[in-house]
Amino acid sequence: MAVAEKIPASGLIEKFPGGGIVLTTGESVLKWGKASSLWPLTFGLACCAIEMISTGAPRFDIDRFGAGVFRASPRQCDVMIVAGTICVKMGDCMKRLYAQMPEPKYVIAMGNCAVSGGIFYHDTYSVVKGTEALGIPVDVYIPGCPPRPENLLFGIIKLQEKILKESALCGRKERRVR
Amino acid sequence: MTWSSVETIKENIHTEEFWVNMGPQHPSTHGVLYLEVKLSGETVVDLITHIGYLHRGIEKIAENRTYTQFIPFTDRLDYIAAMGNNLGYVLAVEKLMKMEVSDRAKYIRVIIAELQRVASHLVGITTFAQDLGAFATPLFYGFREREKIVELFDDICGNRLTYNYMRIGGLQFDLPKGADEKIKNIIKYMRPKIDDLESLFSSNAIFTARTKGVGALSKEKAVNYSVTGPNLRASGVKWDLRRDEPYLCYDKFDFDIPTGVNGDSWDRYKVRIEEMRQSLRIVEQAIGGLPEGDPTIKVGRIIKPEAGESYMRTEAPRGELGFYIVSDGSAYPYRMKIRSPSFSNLAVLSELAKGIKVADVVCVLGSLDIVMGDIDR
Amino acid sequence: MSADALDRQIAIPKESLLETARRLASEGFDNLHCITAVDKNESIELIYILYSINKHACVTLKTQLALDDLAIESLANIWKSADWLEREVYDLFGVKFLNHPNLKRILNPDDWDVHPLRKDFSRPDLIKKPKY
Amino acid sequence: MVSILTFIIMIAVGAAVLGFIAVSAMFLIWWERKVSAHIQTRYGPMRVGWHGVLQSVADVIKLLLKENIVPEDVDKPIWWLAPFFAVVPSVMVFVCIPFGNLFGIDLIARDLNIGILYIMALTSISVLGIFMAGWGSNNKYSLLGGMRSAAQIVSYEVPMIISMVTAVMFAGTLSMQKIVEAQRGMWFIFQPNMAVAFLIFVISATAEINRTPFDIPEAESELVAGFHTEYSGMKFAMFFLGEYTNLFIVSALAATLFLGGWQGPFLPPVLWFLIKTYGIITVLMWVRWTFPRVRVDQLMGFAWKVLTPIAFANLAVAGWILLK
Repeated sequence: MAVAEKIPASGLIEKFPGGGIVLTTGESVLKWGKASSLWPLTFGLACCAIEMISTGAPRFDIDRFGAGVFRASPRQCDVMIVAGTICVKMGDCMKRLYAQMPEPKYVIAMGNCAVSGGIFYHDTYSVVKGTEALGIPVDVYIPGCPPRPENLLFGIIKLQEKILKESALCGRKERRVR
Repeated sequence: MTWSSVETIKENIHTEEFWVNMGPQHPSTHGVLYLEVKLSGETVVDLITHIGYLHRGIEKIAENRTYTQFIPFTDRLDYIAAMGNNLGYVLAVEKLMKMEVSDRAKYIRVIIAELQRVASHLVGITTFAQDLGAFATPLFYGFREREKIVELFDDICGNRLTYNYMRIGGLQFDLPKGADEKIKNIIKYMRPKIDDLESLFSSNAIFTARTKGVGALSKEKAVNYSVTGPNLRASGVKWDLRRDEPYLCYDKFDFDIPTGVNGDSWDRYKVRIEEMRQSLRIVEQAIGGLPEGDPTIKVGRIIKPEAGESYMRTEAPRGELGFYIVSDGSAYPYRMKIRSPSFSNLAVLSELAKGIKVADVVCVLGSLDIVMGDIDR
Repeated sequence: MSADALDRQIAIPKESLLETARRLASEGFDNLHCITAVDKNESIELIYILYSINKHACVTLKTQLALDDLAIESLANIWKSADWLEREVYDLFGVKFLNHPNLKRILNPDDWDVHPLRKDFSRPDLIKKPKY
Repeated sequence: MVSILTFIIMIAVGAAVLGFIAVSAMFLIWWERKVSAHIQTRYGPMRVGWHGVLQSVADVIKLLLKENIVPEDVDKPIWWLAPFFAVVPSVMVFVCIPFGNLFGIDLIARDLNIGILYIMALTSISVLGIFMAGWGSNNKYSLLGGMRSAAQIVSYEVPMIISMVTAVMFAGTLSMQKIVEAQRGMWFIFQPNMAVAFLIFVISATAEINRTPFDIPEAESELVAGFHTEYSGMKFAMFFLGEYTNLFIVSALAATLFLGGWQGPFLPPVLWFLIKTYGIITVLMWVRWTFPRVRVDQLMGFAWKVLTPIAFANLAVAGWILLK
């Protein structure tokens, strides 16, 4: 499987006959821990939320990547999957949720609406032009209306790659100022 | 501590009712619903429903899109039952144009709409169980079963959730090769699975205790609140547009309309289970009698119906979905009102919630089976 | 039975709405299915679609409101479903419903003062409609 | 000289117990995720180590790195102390849980002659941690969770302790080690009225440790995350640790009191003990991922109207059998 080579742990574990031995430095262990345990916020806005649940469901099973623990409280999660259209009325709420998440926190914009307002942005009056328009920095964009569950899994893998590249102890502000 | 000092403490303790905000981000509000609940201990004294957190202004968009361009937007209203919305919209436009589609298109539409009803009820029932605290397992069972239907729709029209399949005058494509075999397989697969799900819930003492008698909605109240769909039938009103105002070719099929007695959460769940069975019956009959021919009448890209108005309501999985379209003779609708089922169904919540426990609010909300996209539009 | 509510339309002046509604309710129209409005530029037309579940009957009430006097009696005391539907019309068109139990915006934020489904509502970034 | 040796042994035993608790909790979290995944016809964690065995390690590392948010209006001393109150009592209970023996050494930190009393006393303290968290968080969901938890644990303590007393009556001792030895010929569960006591114990223990179907203090679909809604990072991890340690403790108690503890043929005693304990844990997990949650009034009604009378009747029957 092509995906298997991209998983965070494969860089750390070198297979020896008869078992695995972990060879690594302290920092990469920390990064590996961060990347392998991305708990998303239980937060569905619209249509994409159904595909988000599908991603958790047996066929696709997001839990294989360690990202299956959907926490309902923003205090305990690492990644906010913005799944759906962001409306003006919801905007403040989203900002607040993002502020309530503890560092280091990540955002995945799932679906065209969360990326750029999607098909709903034009000709209407109540839709925000994507997550970034609210001032919430986005780590991974997943286009699609809605993206298929495979795409969300790919987005999670991309986010893991990103976390493995950055410094283990860096907070949000250091990585991206907006 | 002496007894008298206990008495003084008792006199000095104040108890008061307090407001709790549920939502817009809350695990059991099915999206971005916001409930303000006034609690006295655990008992609900008052409940205020705030909606509009997903108000995308689809009715305004409709005035700026041609009739055909608007079809994808209907998918995103009730996104769990997108085909039902597709169908309601194209039927309304066809009614406006006084147009009759071919028999094959009608049959395929019936098959698709009924399979969509099964898929939607699977989600509805299992999210309901999730709200009752059966964490994830029933939900994932429901999604596993639903995946079969989604896969079929993916084959038919190329998307998993938002289908954009119905067209004014027919369908986007005819059924692909081998689809009827697949549909038959789905019926064969789904029947025991529905029995499975039913035995998972119905034989569970906790599930029964949590749902029976909770949130009972009387017949009169249901009609007065304009509650429709399975929720209305659970209250004992035998009213189903497929039977009472047949559209497409529903009058050719033999099916029962399940009704409840008490209108409580248990009945609402039971009616949905039974409706899935009846839907499979309809699909079976329709796939058996599927006529040959070209399903689609070519209408051209730009449609200009005569000036006038039409109101078409269909029995979508969540209730009666109405499209009111006013045309001024141009290529764009002059005004489009979407009468969505969940909107009226949710309005009844604050009435049902008074005097029950806060856990039951979640139960009633789950049993009403709402979709925020449908409510806020 | 009639399949189409729009085939049986009654145009009434706005003063007699409440009276007509009461009479229809007593005749068995137990279901106020839908309330909506259409902005006809010079006036706003209100449309009430009523059904009777027992008698399989339906009727549509239409009434015109002048733009300078957008107020009409609320039907929320007769049919509970009118509560939210009227709030929606108020929110999107600015029609005031008198004696409504809770006339507040329902879909849009409370602090807005525009009524977006009116034809004169505009936003700078609307796409220009192509002419067909 | 002797005292230094005792001291070293004390340190070693303490370290062993703490190490076991940490590893066991981490294993249980992984095991729970795998069990739930397989119940739901999926795989669960697969990418870190063999079938994701390192998943909990990754989770712990991540939680260690997380920001520790202290909301502005919390009642700070109470809020800070609550996680410790949730964990420390459950760690202390390990003092008198008999793990069996290895190479002739009894694997029990200290076989107190009032072992069961000690355990009962300590398990009741952990409710304090939950209530403190609920009160200190200054969050309405937390408060509701804390209130529910206090009511629930106090109610279920009664049938649980009575069913434990039944076992004590049959064994004739309060010492854990001696209770196990009393079951040398036959495990207690094979006697009809002890089987009833076992069922009562398991049901009320499930309630005691807040697991589905009695997880109302943290009821996710109602109270978001209940009493630990406002906790993040390591403090949240401590609640998790406490929860899974408690899970281990009640299962170990059930195994010791009713299933013959470490006794069993062929295999070494430690293995028997672990097999029994983890078997019960797996059953509890099975229950958790199958049943919906009961409502708060049903829960209290069940404790006082059903479980407690049955437990008392069972106790009376046990007394009658012993006197006969």
